[in-house]
Amino acid sequence: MSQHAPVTPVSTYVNIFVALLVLTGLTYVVATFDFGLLNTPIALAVAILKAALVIVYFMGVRYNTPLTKVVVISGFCWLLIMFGLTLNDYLTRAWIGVAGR
Amino acid sequence: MSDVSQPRNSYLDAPYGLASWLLTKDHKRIAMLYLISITIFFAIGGLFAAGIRLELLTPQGDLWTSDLYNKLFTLHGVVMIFFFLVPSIPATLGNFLMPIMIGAKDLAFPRINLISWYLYIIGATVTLAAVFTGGLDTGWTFYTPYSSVSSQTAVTTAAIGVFITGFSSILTGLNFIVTTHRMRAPGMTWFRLPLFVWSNYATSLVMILGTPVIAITVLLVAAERALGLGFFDPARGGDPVLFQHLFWFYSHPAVYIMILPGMGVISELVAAMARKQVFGYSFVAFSSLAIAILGFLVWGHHLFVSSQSIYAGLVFSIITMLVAIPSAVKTFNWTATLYRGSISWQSPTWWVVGFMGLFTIGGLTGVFLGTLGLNIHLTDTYFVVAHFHYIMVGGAIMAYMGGLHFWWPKMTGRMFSDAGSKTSAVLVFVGFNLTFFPQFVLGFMGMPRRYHAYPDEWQVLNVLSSCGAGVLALGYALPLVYLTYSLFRGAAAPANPWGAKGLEWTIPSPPTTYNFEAEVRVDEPAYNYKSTREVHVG
Amino acid sequence: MQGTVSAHDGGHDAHAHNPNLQHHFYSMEQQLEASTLGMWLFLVTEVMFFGGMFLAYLIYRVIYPEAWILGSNHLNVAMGALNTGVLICSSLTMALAVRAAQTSNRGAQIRYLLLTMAFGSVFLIVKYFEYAEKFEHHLVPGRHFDMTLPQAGQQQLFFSIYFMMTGIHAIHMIVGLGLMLVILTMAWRGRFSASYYTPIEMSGLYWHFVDIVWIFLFPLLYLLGAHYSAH
Amino acid sequence: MKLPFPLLPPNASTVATEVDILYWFITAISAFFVVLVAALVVIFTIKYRRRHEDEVGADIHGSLVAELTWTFIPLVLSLLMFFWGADLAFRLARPPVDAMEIFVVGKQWMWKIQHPDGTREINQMHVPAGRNIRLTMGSEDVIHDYSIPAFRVKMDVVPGKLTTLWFNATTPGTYHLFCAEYCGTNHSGMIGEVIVMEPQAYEAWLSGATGGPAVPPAQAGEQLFAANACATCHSGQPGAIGPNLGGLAGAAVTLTDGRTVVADDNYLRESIMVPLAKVVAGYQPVMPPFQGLLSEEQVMQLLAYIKSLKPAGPAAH
Ligand code: HEA
Ligand code: HEA
Ligand code: HEC
Ligand code: CUA
Ligand SMILES: [Cu+2]
Repeated sequence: MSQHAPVTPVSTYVNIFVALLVLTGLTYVVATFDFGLLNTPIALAVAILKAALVIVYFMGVRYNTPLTKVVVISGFCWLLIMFGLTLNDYLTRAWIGVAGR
Repeated sequence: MSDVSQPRNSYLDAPYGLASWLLTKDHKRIAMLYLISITIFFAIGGLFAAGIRLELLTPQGDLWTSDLYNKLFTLHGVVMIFFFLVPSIPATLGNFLMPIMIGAKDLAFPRINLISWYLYIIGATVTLAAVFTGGLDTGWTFYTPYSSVSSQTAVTTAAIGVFITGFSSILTGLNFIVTTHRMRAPGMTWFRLPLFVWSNYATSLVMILGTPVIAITVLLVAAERALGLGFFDPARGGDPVLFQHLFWFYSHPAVYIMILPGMGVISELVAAMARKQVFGYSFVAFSSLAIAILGFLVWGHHLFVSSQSIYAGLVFSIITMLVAIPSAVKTFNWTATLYRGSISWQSPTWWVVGFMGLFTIGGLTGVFLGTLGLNIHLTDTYFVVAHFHYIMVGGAIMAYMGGLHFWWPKMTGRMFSDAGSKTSAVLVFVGFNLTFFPQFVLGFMGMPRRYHAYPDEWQVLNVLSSCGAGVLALGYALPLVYLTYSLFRGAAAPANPWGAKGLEWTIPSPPTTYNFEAEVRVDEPAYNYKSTREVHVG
Repeated sequence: MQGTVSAHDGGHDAHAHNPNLQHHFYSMEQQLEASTLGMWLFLVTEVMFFGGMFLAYLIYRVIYPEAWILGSNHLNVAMGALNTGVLICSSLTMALAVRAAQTSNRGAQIRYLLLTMAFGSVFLIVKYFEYAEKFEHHLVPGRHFDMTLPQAGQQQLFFSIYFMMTGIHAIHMIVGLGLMLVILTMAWRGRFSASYYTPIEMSGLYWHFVDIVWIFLFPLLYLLGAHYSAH
Repeated sequence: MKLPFPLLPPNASTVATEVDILYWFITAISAFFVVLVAALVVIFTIKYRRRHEDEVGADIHGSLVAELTWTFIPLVLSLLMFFWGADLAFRLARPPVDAMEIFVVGKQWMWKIQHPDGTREINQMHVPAGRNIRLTMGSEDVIHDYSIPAFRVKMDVVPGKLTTLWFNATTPGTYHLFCAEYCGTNHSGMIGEVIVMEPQAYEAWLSGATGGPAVPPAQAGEQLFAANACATCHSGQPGAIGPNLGGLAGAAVTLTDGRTVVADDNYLRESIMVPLAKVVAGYQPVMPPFQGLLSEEQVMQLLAYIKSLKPAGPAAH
């Protein structure tokens, strides 16, 4: 969003807005069905999509420098590092079959 | 600073008066504010250390009560880490030099820089309030459920203090990153940056990616204590080990916050004192980034015996080995830089030599600890204590002292006593080894850390260690004397007393408020000593 | 050495007289880029800040899946959904407020900022009612927690995380409202125009970020057990 | 040469020597690098000291070969340490199957130990030499750590779960026992001794030991099982409210949400303390939680009892 970035037309904002509302409705409806193990992935996928819409359009990342994009992406990568390596502990705890090891 | 030859418009006396200092947005003045504050906290932390070492002179816990002893080492750790070492180099030397080294008039956000100092002071005040309202006895690691359920001390207050100080660190990091990206003078390309800038940049990445996590972690502990929420409480099914994951997710990377700036200082000093291009510039630069990034993947090596899964232990152990490699690369590159240099024997070199030896020992003993099967015997013993003091005191503070002396003439416009500095370096080196080498031996024999009393047969080594601490204290007190003296009686410093390369040496000592009178254009790499003869000393 | 000190333009002239240019920057361009990068970095720290709580959420959910569903069933999905909608509306109006600044439309700026603040307040009011309901039903962890619930201990963990996350989110909303007040006064004074609108743009980024956090909180906290209650 | 004070820990378990060999191996490598770096730095500073004020260093920028060399050599060495250490760690983690089980409970600030025959002691642990011994450990309050330097073993004792430690003591004698995880005011007083005895001496000590009538843990567990009315639901009969616990230990259990878990010590512990955390498929979530009602020691005794059950269940006992 540099000073000379094009001004986004109102219609784009409204479209995104509608999309967000529809997606909210969608998660709501989807949550009333039981997809077993898929419940969470579906809910998360929708949430990620919504977040992406907000980031890309409302927050205007698409007009930003590549550096900003790197910053945004690396923020989420670090979150994944934190989740991943911690889960790496919790999910492998029973493997060895010795309590506490 | 009354008399002689400083340029009238130096940043030190441009606007006069206390208010002009407390409301300054000049990065150099803020650096000075930090310098004063962290020195105070270093002395406080050192005072606690003295308490520890005095108690450990005798095997019985006879000098202090065990409660007081526990508070002593806890506050020693908290003060030294959060209020001294984390801000030390970045907030003083970094603050002062980053903009100048890249040819900028200030950091990108001067006001945020000042706010960060105030946050530091507020956080420090809150923590000191905790000291006076019951103290803190959790160890600097705040392990739950002891901290959240069991401890009777002012944990909540201290946690809030650390929380606030965390934001000071975040803001400094943020400021440095933006400054490095957006404020470089024309021609100052990434590969012309002084290595000090690279290492501070890497440090800042760790600060902004890690510090928020410690902030929320201590906040969770405070909430668990104060509001009755439960996050780590085993009685409700909470897992105390989760706290340890959260804590070390920051606190391991934080050890690189403490050493990376020191490594940057050493790179600068090695180049300047040997008047030579740093050997393998790009390897040294990228190794800082490698350390910053890999540093986020190893935190579990503090949890090897915590009931963490051994498979997770495997992953953390092997990445720990990998993170040692970039440090090795740096060590060898510094050594190689000295080869065929023109090495000055002025005092900064003495600190560098000390750093090289002590850092290498500290780092390699980290590798002992990272080795899965060996950690089990060594963890939570004095071996660990010795390891981290070798790196933090022997490495980081040695580098900090070297850097402080090296840039002192630039910061204050005064020359200090070179002989004093050499004496101090020798005292610190000798005292340090005497203090902490015996602790490796004690650790291997199994002496647990955070012990107020210990078996009789370990007294001799403990006495050695305490004596060393006395020498060490002298070594640190001495600079306080001659540096203060230099402020009033020191000879006026020339613009470039060491005959060194770098933008900071092209401007007067001390610099003027906006550093450079006109815009700067850079047209050569850093440490370009080869064509030098006519350039130095302006 | 390197300091060949020279008069170099660096875009200096073009904006030299913009009163919003701070002394240590060479150009408005540079100043804007610095602010944008700074703001995004700040948001990254916020991601990590909330990330710590999301981690606690994730781990306990892995360990106690049933308790998490039970806990989630106590939450009021309708209110959560309503609040999601409210926040999305506020994001739209915020985006339009920034756009109004880009098009130098003072009236629209004020209008949209007021709307944004209104939506933000609605969110907090709804939140207040939700919290009150939890208090009433003894769902606040601690001494008064309803220990007759199945897996009461683990449900307390769930509610601890619920209150911590939504509480800190609410604090962010309150901070956001304060920020909007500042921006509103600036807009009122006509400070923003196509040539300078950094503050409103940066506040917008913050506001959207807070919205995004809620976009994740809603499904993770509220919807988890929805299909159970639907049976 | 005999110093008046020790510089090395006693070596009194089978793994101690293995740990020491690795330790000295890494020490040797480290010493090599420390000496190398220190020597080079000192030699260079002397040899290339500045001779006159205007001198500058040689114009050397670097060398890819050198960089690769000193990346690669430490890498190989440290990977060697990793694999060696990992292998050792797995051996330290897996207790041999024939190990004799001793229960350890840590609380602020003492260690409570119970032997297989029910003998109890506090802050002292007598063990026979030459036998594999496995400690099952729990904590009543905060985190502690059971550390025996002479054996080179150490393990945290964590509230809310059970942890395990094993060793095989080789040399009779008395050794330090420490709490190595900071646990509050009297952390440094949470110490004791491990007394390694010849097996016969150990047996003699057991029979002579005082400390109340010795009830073996499994037997104490059986009493608890009755006293807490576990048997009303876990009668082992078909159609009982709760599952048959016979043969459960170590078996795979299917839960209502479809996951399968192995019934290890921590699963069993959780099944008793927080039964609804993992509900067995085919059963109603009706078992009451015993968290707060049973001490860690009692849980360990119940586990001992459950493990002693034949697949036919309590009835057949
Ligand atoms: C500035 C601070 C700092 C730094 C830089 C380091 C650096 C390292 N640390 Fe350290 N560490 C601490 C501060 C620091 N540490 C603190 C404070 C604690 C204790 C916290 C507490 O519990 O209170 C701790 C604890 C600690 C532990 C946990 C111990 C325990 O409690 O059980 C471990 C385990 O792996 C570890 C490992 C390492 C390693 C591998 C490095 C590496 O980065 C070191 C890399 C450097 C080198 C390796 C030297 C140079 C290399 C050569 C000369 C070449 C030859 C190299 C090889 C052959 C490999 N550290
Ligand atoms: C930057 C970090 C840092 C620094 C610099 C130091 C410095 C020192 N530390 Fe410490 N230390 C830690 C970080 C640090 N330490 C941490 C994190 C722990 C773990 C805490 C825990 O377990 O929770 C620890 C623990 C620790 C222990 C273990 C305690 C225990 O486990 O029971 C010991 C014991 O010897 C010790 C000793 C020392 C000594 C002798 C110094 C000396 O180097 C200090 C020398 C300095 C001075 C003596 C002051 C300087 C003097 C002046 C400025 C002169 C002017 C002063 C006046 C006129 C008042 N430290
Ligand atoms: C009100 C009945 C009831 C009582 C009393 C009861 N249980 Fe249970 N128990 C159950 C039911 C039903 C299950 C299966 C559902 C579940 O996993 O929670 C179960 C499961 C278990 C399991 C896990 C079994 C498996 O197959 O994985 C263990 C172990 C256990 N109980 C031990 C005990 C002990 C020990 C006691 C007494 C201290 C006890 N129970 C008291 C009803 C009971
Ligand atoms: Cu128990 Cu330390
Ligand atoms: Cu670490």
